[in-house]
Amino acid sequence: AEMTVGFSQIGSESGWRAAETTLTKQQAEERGIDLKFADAQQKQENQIKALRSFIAQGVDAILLAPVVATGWDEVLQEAKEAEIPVVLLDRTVDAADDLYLTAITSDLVHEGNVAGQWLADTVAGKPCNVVELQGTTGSSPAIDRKKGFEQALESHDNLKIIRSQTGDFTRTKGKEVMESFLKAEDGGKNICALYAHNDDMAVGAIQAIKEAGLKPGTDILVVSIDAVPDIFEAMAAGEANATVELTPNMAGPAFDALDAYRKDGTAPPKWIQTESKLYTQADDPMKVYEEKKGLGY
Amino acid sequence: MQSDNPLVLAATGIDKSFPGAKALDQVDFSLRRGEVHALLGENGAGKSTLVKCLTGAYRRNAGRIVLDGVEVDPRDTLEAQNLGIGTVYQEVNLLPNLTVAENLFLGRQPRRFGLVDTREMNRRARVLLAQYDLDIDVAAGLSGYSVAVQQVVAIARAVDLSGKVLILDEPTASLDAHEVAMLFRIVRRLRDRGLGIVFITHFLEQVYEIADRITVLRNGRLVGTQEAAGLSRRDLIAMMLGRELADAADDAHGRAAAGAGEVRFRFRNYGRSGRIRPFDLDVRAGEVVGVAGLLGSGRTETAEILFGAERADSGTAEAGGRRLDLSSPRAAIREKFGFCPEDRKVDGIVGDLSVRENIALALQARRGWARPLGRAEQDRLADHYIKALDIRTTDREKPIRLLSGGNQQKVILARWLATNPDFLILDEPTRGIDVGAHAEIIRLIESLCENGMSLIVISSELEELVAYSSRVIVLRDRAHVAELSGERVTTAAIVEAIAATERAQA
Amino acid sequence: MNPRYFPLAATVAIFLLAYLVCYLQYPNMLSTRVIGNLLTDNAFLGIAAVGMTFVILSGGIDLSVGAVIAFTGVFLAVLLQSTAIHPLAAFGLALVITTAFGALMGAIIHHLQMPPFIVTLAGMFLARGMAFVLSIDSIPIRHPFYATLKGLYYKLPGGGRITLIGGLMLAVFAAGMLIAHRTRFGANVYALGGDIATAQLMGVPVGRTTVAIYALSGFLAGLAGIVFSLYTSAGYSLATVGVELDAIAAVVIGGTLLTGGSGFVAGTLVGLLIQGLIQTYITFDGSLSSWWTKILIGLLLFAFILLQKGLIHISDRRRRAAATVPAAS
Amino acid sequence: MSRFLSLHVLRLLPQVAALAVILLMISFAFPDFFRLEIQNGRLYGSLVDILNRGAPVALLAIGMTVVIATKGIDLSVGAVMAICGAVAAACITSGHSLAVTLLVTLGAGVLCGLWNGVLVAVLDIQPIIATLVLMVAGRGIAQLITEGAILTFNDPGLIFIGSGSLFGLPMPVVIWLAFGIVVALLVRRTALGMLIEALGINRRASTLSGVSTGVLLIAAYMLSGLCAAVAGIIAAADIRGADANNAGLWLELDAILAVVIGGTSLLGGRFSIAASLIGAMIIQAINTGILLSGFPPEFNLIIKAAIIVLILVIQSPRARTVFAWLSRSRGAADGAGQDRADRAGTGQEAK
Ligand SMILES: Nc1ncnc2c1ncn2[C@@H]1O[C@H](COP(=O)(O)OP(=O)(O)OP(=O)(O)O)[C@@H](O)[C@H]1O
Ligand SMILES: Nc1ncnc2c1ncn2[C@@H]1O[C@H](COP(=O)(O)OP(=O)(O)OP(=O)(O)O)[C@@H](O)[C@H]1O
Ligand SMILES: [Mg+2]
Ligand SMILES: [Mg+2]
Repeated sequence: AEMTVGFSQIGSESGWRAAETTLTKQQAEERGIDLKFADAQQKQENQIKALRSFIAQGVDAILLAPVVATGWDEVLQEAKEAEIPVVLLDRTVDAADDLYLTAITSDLVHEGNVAGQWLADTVAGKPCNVVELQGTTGSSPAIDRKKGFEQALESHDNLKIIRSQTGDFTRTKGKEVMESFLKAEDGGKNICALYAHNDDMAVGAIQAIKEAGLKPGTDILVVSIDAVPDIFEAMAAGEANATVELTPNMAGPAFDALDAYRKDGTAPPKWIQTESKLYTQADDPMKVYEEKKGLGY
Repeated sequence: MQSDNPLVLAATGIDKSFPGAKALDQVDFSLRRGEVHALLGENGAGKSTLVKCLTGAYRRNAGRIVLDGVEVDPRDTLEAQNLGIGTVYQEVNLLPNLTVAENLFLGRQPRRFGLVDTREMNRRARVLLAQYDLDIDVAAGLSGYSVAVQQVVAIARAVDLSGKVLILDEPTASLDAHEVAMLFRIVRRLRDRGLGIVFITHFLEQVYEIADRITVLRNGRLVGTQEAAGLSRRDLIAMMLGRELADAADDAHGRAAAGAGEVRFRFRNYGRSGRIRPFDLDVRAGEVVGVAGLLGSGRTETAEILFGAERADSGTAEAGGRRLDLSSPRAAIREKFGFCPEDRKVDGIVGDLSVRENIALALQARRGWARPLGRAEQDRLADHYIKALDIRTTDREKPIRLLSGGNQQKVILARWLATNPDFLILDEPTRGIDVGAHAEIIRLIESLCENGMSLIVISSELEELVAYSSRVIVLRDRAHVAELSGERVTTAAIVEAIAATERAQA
Repeated sequence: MNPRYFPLAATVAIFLLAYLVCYLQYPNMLSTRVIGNLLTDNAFLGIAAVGMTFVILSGGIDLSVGAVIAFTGVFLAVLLQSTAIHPLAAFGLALVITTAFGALMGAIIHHLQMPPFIVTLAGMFLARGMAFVLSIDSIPIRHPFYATLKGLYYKLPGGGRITLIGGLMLAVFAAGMLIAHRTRFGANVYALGGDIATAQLMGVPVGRTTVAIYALSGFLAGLAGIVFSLYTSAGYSLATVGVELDAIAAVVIGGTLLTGGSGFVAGTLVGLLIQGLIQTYITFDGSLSSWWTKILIGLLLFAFILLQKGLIHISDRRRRAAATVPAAS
Repeated sequence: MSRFLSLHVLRLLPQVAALAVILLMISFAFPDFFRLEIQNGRLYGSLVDILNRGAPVALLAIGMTVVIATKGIDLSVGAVMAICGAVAAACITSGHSLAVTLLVTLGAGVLCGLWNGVLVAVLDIQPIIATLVLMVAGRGIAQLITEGAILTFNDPGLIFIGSGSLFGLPMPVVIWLAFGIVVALLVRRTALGMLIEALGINRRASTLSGVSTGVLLIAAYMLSGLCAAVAGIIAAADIRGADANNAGLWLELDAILAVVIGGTSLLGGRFSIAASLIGAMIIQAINTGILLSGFPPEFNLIIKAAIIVLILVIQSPRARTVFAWLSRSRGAADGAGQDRADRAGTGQEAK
């Protein structure tokens, strides 16, 4: 009667990821699902291994948060042959869509776009030099969030990305890279806005801006993505301006889809897009902070 | 007879300098076909360096080498090997991690279908070593065998490689009479076959026994080359040292003085299973106890267990009624023990440290890290022993690995003398040490005894043992089998004691 | 048994024992599927580890393998995407490049007399950097030839498969054993690991051997890259980060001394399987959080090493006790 | 004394030269590079950034130098940093005083070192694999403490350690400089340095000479753990939170690289803490230079590789021969050529 679901998680490289894991476990528990969890420690080969051993164990369904888009055909084919439905979380894969049940993801390009749009609206035609903190070089969020942001900026000649460097999605690197941006751009006087591919880097960068004697949020606008609790604290303090939410609750819709599929075979749509909600200082950040605090970020 | 044999090797004007030192200065050396040519000189005279220049292990700075009438310039030892020059370098230079057979045939393993034929290689290795009366498991790792066995393996390899020239750099340093005799048999056979053989040693008897000609180096310069037959021992020593050697070591020794003192160290039923059978031993103040035995008889094991390098698992050790703690070298040193090990490369020198630091090491270790010996104090110690033991080094800051073998040995000795121990264990202390220093060290041992130090000396040189021991313990098969004292301490008696037990065994 | 083989035997024994324990807990672990997966999933790592074994046996280390694997994957993907070249030709080209890359590192190590650690670390940066420059995207490989290659497998009873790449890994191990233990080159590798100065005096061509060792490691890393690209049908510049450490761990767990000169290629296979077993066990368990996963991997690693040490120690004691000579007088 | 000094200067020459070359190269790409100004009572400029951002690697390099001198290696330092950062954050957020927090955290680092040391010295496990255990498990332990999230804190005292300043210098700089000087004095003014070198060059001979090699080994790893703890505190204080996932990630490689650039052989033996610290600054200078240069991040690694190769060439024994030749006009050409073989020879213990 009960369902056994294998969950192959990328790893635990950030607070957001930890929250996703926590929520997935919570959701599974609420629904009485036996969740087999496998942490791949950032390695695709470990995810493939995990999938294979889920198949060998004969689980009822598999949740996969793929570390990269490519390279899944073979193992997904094996899952299909074993008649195990696979649901993709927070990133889709580059494979025939009959190989998985559905993908529950946000649109990474769209997220970047929302952030860019916000910035364009905010500066309202004034010239503005933007510095960009990229995610880990080569990771798909870094590529797509950059792409989306650039798309949003295309139609605005007043906005210009003057520096773009990777901050590896971490606070430490975000801070270090921002320090060098500030040095390189005339002590920061040249910079009007910061776009960070995730909130952690933004939080680090905010500290760097403060230490350089500038006011983040006013002297330099700060917009980032993810909506982790700490950025709301910063927004409440007026140090960050906007963030785009990437919900860590991908498992809820996934389990819903699986339930429906198992009950009467209703195939869910191939792509269930999560909302990319924009939060600004106007959205009562402290309240959101309190809501999000307990979610394992 | 060989005097008109054609030259197989002629080196002229060889120059070699190291940073801060000129090791060879315009040295000429020639080797005839079918002769054994002894290359002699004090420690650090440049013998090993000359050899290495000849085999391409070092790049010489100047000079020509003519082999069989053709000028050659071996750039590495492989090229020299291919030219027919086989060499045993000083210190056993074999690979402890390979098997005996692999060491023997490295680079020229027999192959079948392109693959190394291990069985054939082992078979050939056994055949090869049988010529040296060595019946060991050739498929076992070399490191499991004693220095002596390794030495024989090195010799067997070099001999097997040499088509024209065989160079032996102190091959007999760790061998006893039996092996030496065997080596000489082989050397003579090769000589008769027309090989030119270079033989380096500090044992002058061996030189006279086997060498046809003698070349002497001093301070990197050629002193001269002479027929062995026409050169008296006295003159030879004078050539080597550049002065006469006072013959002190020959007769006067402290045997009478010692032996009378109180028993100071008392070992009862002392042993360790698998290493050495339990033995009893008393050592008096101011006494030298010699330890004799064949290779592998357990002499080194005796020394190691006395020093705590191997922990005893039976028996007691006491001094003056007090139990001694000999559970580790550190504990033994705290009891004022000292131990100069046999295998200086592995157990003795700390290669990258300077001569000064190597001398200060044991003393410093005993004082503990928090009480460093001042730099001035270290310098004083180092200078004192460099002078006292005549250690040849450009300065006290030279890394010890750059010293010649004999000089390294002296530094290790100095390390222990500096701790001023009550009980000093010397395992083959004079290995590789030149005649001058040899006499020096024997004198030193005697004066140490006179100052009340107790010594245990292990040596394969029975004459030497007889010269300073008040008692000699004879070992066989890892057990103490006899003890000679007083007037019975003679070479003949020791040989007899070893043989007697052998007979009893058979 | 020759005492030289004892560490190897101990490692094998521990592996079998561990497998038994896993089996008792999860009977599924003995299915041919799991065994087949063990080979397929670790194929690229195993191939790279064979190269690493040679490097470590010679007393060196090669930190570049993970990056070289990633580079090879991206290189193949880009090449197959943008040209009409046949994959086999692309494979050949990739192997030439990685072999030359390894040889270059070997040459620098020998001629500039620099520690392998730092040279291959620079090599690691360079290889991954080149992968980034080729493409930061992950590129799928859709060539039909890949599908053909993937279709080659031997079906075991019970649903498991010996795939082409799994088989290739076993073949590489076999070849590695042959080279290490039955060729002159192999003996020279051990000689370098024993003592470079001595090896030189004994006439081992040190320079040539060093270059060849790193070239071999580069070649095998390239081959591992090809296998990895087959395994994932893609090239991705962020792939196989830290694989060098896994390879080193497999080698060292397999009983090879990091100081060089002692160990067996076969040991590496067992080391590899032990790691794979730990991984499989953890997924079978499936109740561990991310952090407990790491902690448990560490502890299991520790337990294996400890067991290995213990077994070897006991055997040493036995051997020594047996060597005690009976009363001689 | 002057001879002593000149020896030390000579020892550091290749590292200093490499650092100078890199700084010059950066200043070509970024002319303002050498500008320093006082801002808010502290020095401000790219050079200060290098000193400041290099603090964790510099601290790790101190311990790593000593460990490598014993012929060991410590792969766990990055994970220990993460553990200690997490411990500090957990401690301070649960209401303990700063002093208690620091004490507990440093204690945790030392404990990690003790574990490594026991594995290496007592159980006789190869250092790389012994420390790999903690490298893998340690990050798990750190995540266990923070539960995978970034554990933020607001204690001004702890934050001061990361971003405060003293004598016009950022605190991390003051700390690593002080720590480096203290450790360097400790090993050079006592006999520790020599005993550690002896142990690293020939452990057996050292044991036979009465050196307590076991204790020294353990102490070396404990020092490394302590250094990692300090680095962990700085890293956490810098971002006002313990990031167990990323703190110290791959820094062990940088630390080892710093030591090797500093000229200490991985085969153990002679070491110089000053040289390792310069090595750490070289690495940070490369990183900062890359950031300042404005190249796209895809090129970061290639630039880094190219510069490391350059340093290799500058420092290779071949080039050192040229240095030696420049510093004293006479000198034999191939003494160094023999060096690798010689070093390798004495570095190995036949076992
Ligand atoms: N690599 C080196 N660097 C510097 N000096 C060296 C080096 N090798 C040897 N020497 C020096 O060259 C001199 C000659 O050394 P060599 O080993 O040839 O002496 P030897 O005659 O063989 O002495 P022994 O009888 O003790 O073996 C010694 O003073 C030694 O210190
Ligand atoms: N001629 C030999 N044949 C076979 N094995 C030998 C021979 N000589 C020594 N061995 C072995 O080598 C090992 C080491 O011997 P070791 O040198 O420690 O003994 P030793 O009595 O101290 O000799 P030495 O007189 O050289 O100091 C022993 O296990 C011994 O059995
Ligand atoms: Mg010599
Ligand atoms: Mg002996």
